[in-house]
Amino acid sequence: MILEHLPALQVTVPLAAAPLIVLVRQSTVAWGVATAVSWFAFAAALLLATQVAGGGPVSYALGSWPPPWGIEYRVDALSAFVLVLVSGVAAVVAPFAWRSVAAELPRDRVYLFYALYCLCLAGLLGMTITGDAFNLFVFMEISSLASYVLIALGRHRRALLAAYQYLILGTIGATFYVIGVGLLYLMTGTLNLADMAARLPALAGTRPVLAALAFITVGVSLKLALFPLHLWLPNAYAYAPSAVTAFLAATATKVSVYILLRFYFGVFGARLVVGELPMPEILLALSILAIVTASLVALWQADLKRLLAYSSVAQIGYITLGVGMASRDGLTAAVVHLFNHGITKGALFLLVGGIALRAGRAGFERLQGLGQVMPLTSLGIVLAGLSLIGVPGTAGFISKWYLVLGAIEAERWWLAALVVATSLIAVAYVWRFVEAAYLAPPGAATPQPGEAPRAMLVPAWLLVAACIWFGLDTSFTVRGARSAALLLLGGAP
Amino acid sequence: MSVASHYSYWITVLLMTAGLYIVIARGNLVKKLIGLAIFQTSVYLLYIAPGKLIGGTAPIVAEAFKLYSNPLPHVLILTAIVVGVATLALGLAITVRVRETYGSIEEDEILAADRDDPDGA
Amino acid sequence: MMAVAAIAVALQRNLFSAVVLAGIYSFLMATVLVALDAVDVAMTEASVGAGISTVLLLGALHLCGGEEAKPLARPWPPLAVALTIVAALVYGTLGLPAFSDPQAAPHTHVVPRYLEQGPKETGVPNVVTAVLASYRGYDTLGEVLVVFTAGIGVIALLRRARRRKEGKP
Amino acid sequence: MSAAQLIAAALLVPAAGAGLLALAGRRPNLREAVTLVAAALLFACVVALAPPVLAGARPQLFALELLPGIALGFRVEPLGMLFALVASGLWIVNSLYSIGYMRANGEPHQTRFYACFALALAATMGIAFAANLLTLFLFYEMLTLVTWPLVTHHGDDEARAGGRVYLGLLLGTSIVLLLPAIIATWAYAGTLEFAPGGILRDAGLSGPALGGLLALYVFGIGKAALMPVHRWLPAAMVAPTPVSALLHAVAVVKAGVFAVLKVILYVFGVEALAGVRASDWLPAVAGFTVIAASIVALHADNLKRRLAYSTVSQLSYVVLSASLLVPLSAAAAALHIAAHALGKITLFFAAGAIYTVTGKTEVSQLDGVGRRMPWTMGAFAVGALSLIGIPPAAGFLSKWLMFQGAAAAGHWPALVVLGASTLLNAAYFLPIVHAAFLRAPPAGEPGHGEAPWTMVAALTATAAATLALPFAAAVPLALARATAGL
Amino acid sequence: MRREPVLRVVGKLLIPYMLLFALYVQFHGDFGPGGGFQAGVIAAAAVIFYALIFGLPAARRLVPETVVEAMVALGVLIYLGVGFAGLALGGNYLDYFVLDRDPVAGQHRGIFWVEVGVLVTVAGVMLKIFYVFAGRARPAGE
Repeated sequence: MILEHLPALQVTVPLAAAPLIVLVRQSTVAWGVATAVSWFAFAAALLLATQVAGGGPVSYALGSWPPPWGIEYRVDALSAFVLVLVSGVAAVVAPFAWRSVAAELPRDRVYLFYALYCLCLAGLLGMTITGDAFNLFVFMEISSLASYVLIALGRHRRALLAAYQYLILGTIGATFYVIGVGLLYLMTGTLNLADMAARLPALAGTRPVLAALAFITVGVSLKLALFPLHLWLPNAYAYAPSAVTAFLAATATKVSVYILLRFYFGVFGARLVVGELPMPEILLALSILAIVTASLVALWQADLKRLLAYSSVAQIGYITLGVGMASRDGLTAAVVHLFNHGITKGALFLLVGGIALRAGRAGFERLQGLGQVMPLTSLGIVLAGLSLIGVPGTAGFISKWYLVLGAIEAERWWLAALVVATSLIAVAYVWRFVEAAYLAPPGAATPQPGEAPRAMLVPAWLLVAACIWFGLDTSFTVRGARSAALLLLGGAP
Repeated sequence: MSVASHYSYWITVLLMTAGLYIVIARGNLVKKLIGLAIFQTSVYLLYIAPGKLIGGTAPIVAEAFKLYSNPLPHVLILTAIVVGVATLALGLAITVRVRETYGSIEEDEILAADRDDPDGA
Repeated sequence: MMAVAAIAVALQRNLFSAVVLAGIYSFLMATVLVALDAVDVAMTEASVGAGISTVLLLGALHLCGGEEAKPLARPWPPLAVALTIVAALVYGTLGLPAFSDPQAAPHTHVVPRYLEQGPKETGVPNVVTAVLASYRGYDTLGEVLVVFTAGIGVIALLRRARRRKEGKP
Repeated sequence: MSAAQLIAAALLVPAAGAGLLALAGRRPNLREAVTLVAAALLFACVVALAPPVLAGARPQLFALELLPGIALGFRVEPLGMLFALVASGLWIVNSLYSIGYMRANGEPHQTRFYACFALALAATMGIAFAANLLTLFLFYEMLTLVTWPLVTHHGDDEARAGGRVYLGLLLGTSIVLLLPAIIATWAYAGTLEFAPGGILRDAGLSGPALGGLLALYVFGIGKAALMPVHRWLPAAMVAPTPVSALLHAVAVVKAGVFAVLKVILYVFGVEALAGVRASDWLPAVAGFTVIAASIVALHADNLKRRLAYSTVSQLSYVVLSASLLVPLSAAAAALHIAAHALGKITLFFAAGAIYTVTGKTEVSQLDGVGRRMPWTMGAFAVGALSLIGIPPAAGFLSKWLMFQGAAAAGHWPALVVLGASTLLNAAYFLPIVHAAFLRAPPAGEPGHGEAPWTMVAALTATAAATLALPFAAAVPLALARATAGL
Repeated sequence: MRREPVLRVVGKLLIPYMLLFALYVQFHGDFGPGGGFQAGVIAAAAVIFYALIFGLPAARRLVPETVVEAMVALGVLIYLGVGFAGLALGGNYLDYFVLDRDPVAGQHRGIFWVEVGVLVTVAGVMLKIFYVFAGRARPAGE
């Protein structure tokens, strides 16, 4: 009984947690509930993934109204994959938040933090799992509103401005998305994605459909911080509370990428997007710009958190690069990098959160000689950094492998060269940390010897271990990504 | 498709432009939010207008009428309105906090303040 | 008229009058909506757009202080952005079904069931309510949660830390 | 233990050693005991693997799925066996030497030093036993990364600069050239498993394409220090001497040439290359490197620098003879890995000993050192003779085979290069020996004796091994010939 | 403003009707325009009106903060609860048919409770936002 309702529970349980927390108003309980819910979501996602792997897509009619009249939840290889990522990261971040949030927020707001955390999680899950275009918008707003507040709760006063900018751009993005969906609705008369996909080929190429494609692309690109629409991201990541940064960096942009994939290949169909329109070329160009410029900018940041934020923009570029290839290996690379970069960045931001707790901020002047002061944290950052570079034996390598493979099989040697060359920039900015931490004596700004509390270190290291593990055993990630890619190229969701 | 038949769309477009223009051009945080609100509102017409059928009535079923306007967009827009006001409320809340910490709600002044003391108070 | 109001808002530099204009704008919008048979929406727009939003804005102004300082610096780039988007939309809308065309997809595909079966299936003659609360009830749940999120968000941001001492870290 | 377990042990023993070392922390005796025990265990494992391999068995071990269709796999074949024997054997000696050196020079961060050293050995074993390109690449990068802390051991600006060059060149070449080459191989051949005769034979690539791919490999494997990607080697001279020994003799450069051999023999396949004449350019590059590096060494006054460039040229012997594509020279190449390792480690030990005792680093300062440190300089002389190729030292054996191979291949340029470089080797080694023994020490210099006994023992042992190799050549020769399929 | 007899009287007269109207909108939503959301807004407006006339403290006494915050959460819980009830009674999530032996009656019941949930939350949130903004306006520790 419980199994058949998993799709609904996946989202509604985290949703229900939020008001409960608000009723209880007690931070310890709030934390407990949030953690339990995250773990429940993770378990549910895993179960769903196995169900899908076994029996193909799962469809769930909310309110028992059959789609397209009612709202449908639909889990297929791709969404299940993303669900696992999102809920998995949440399950790791929640325990981490315990100490981090207590240190960074005024006490009487902590329980609200966890309520918002649950809402944000539920929103992201809902975006991923839903099969209805407008329902997607609603949950997009839930997660967005929650994340605006979460960012604004940051300790630094710039967090407010960052949140405000994010709010403006995010809302514009969402509205664009709504416009796009509206146009689609006016043409097809339905909001159900699968139904749309079925009715669009007849209308392919008509002006509203093209306009809708444009609006949805721009709107979603704003959300996923595709260059040059990334301006909100660095500040938002840099000044949000550590736990929030880690969670959003690992999940929010990834879900947006998922939506882009879903609409391009699931709704509009590869024939229109790839065949008749220059979308791939545009995406490739933008991605390359993103990778190069953002990596270079990251190189000059004075603060580790900002550096990582810019590197996120670059890494998103890698993902969209894979999307732009629109080939089997390209999409595999995109999906697998979506996952690998998620866990890598999650790990990095969690560890940096540990530093922030001990040193106040993560400016490089405070990282001098960190290797002696916080050995475990530093080592973790190095390992995750290697995954960021894409060194074999780490998760990042797998993504690079498929990107280059896709480029080579498309006979695009310059692209392959570009991918590997840009990862050298990653080497450079990761090594900035390594040299600061290991080749410099502790300076005045360096924190006193002592690790971050175990409650923060253990979750972070879980993700670090994941970075290594998924670099050595890819049976889950690559198979999942591969089947997702095939599904996308196969057409309807 | 005559231009007249798309009148409602023109309005939509016009409003959208105005709103978006305000958002981008104005440096004042509150003003930006007003613009944002107008921008969102403009979408309502895009959804609702096509739902109207001349001679139709509000979609409240009764014996008297046979022809109804399309109810689905109404539902969607109800949600959209709510989302809009929610966003507005949050935006204003943040603005108030900005005002309290920076003593200004002018974008350029705030940025200047940050340049002056990067660490912030 | 709405257009006029909107543009007036754009040009208006005194925040207070801008807010008032926005309120007027909302009322106009509401009337238009009524004209388009969207009574529920109109009602909401009136109460929310004209009511709540205005109150909120005024409250915020009360806290932030009224006059907008700067005239805007360089109006052209934003205008350009806005216009490109107009272009895109015009391009798109030109292909849409004509106004009030009963054969358009929205009228023929999903909706008929709502109109024909709705009252029977849900026992609610107001189809809007039926769709809102039942067919697409889950959207409404989301909507409520959006409101809820905004609510606790505002609390989290603006609630006075009662015990300031231990409130701030 | 079964062969598979032995392989696993060979990989895990050093890794576990590293873990224990990290735990041992600041207790020197415990630390050094762990190192020595780990080294001994490792050597035992490797030796235990030798008989079956000599008997023609190819024990293997497959663990995880790195990528669909590519496992983390290990298979012991003669060449790898030889490499593993040399590396693991020299680790024991090197540990002995390190203990003396690190203590005598009061080096900091010794725990980190020993731990990284052990990890480097683990990586080396992985490279030696790798069953496919991806596994090899994985451990190749791991080796680069774990040796970086050793190179930058002193942590000063000089070390940082050297470390940057080291990492930049090795990681850069491997990511930008080697990785695409591997992926391309995967794309064309559909497999990455090493196979005698090569896997690219049936890929239907044209001669130029194969040549280009080969170039990607040869220069991508920066550890082979083929010019112009040799700069990291001199740059790494900032490291303490035991590290230099590790880089030059035990692991790193050896890993480079070993990888090149593997690629030429098991990925391209000798026949395939010879068939389309895709590698004709390689002997030229290698030969040039041999001569050029020797000349640089000739002008280098800093002893370690001279040794470094000698390494560059000596490695290119291996590449050169491998690129001649005849079995005999392949065997010679394999054997030279061992011979050069023994000789070069002796030389570095000696240089380190001199530095430890006298603080001297320049060749011009070495007058009369031999009279005060007879053991050390004696060993140095042996090592020098070996590298020049004078019987009965080990170097003679491999060089002799090389000449034969070149002659068999009828590749006259190669013969000329070999001859000329032999003279150059003599020209940059013998003066040192001469000065050390026959010149009088500068007047008014405080007298001094030998280095600490562990160091002397170590370098004496390697020198002895150098001399003994030709007489106990059965095993290495057999392995080398098996490699070449003779 | 506090001592404006006219306003006070008008307010006293008006506010009950506003609340009444809110309820009307709420329950007439099935037949005419309106529903939980609009009703919630109107109800909130009534209290806000009250606060404007009789001052924030008075309003706070009438509807204490804690109650409001409880409302905010309760409404959502009611709505979600309906959904879970659907599950519990063997239907899908938010399945109203199973809420009563007669499906249509079940629908009716479901819609009713859902609307109640909306009303409670919306009213709560609107009021709360007003309180917070207003409370912010006055100097700390009023």
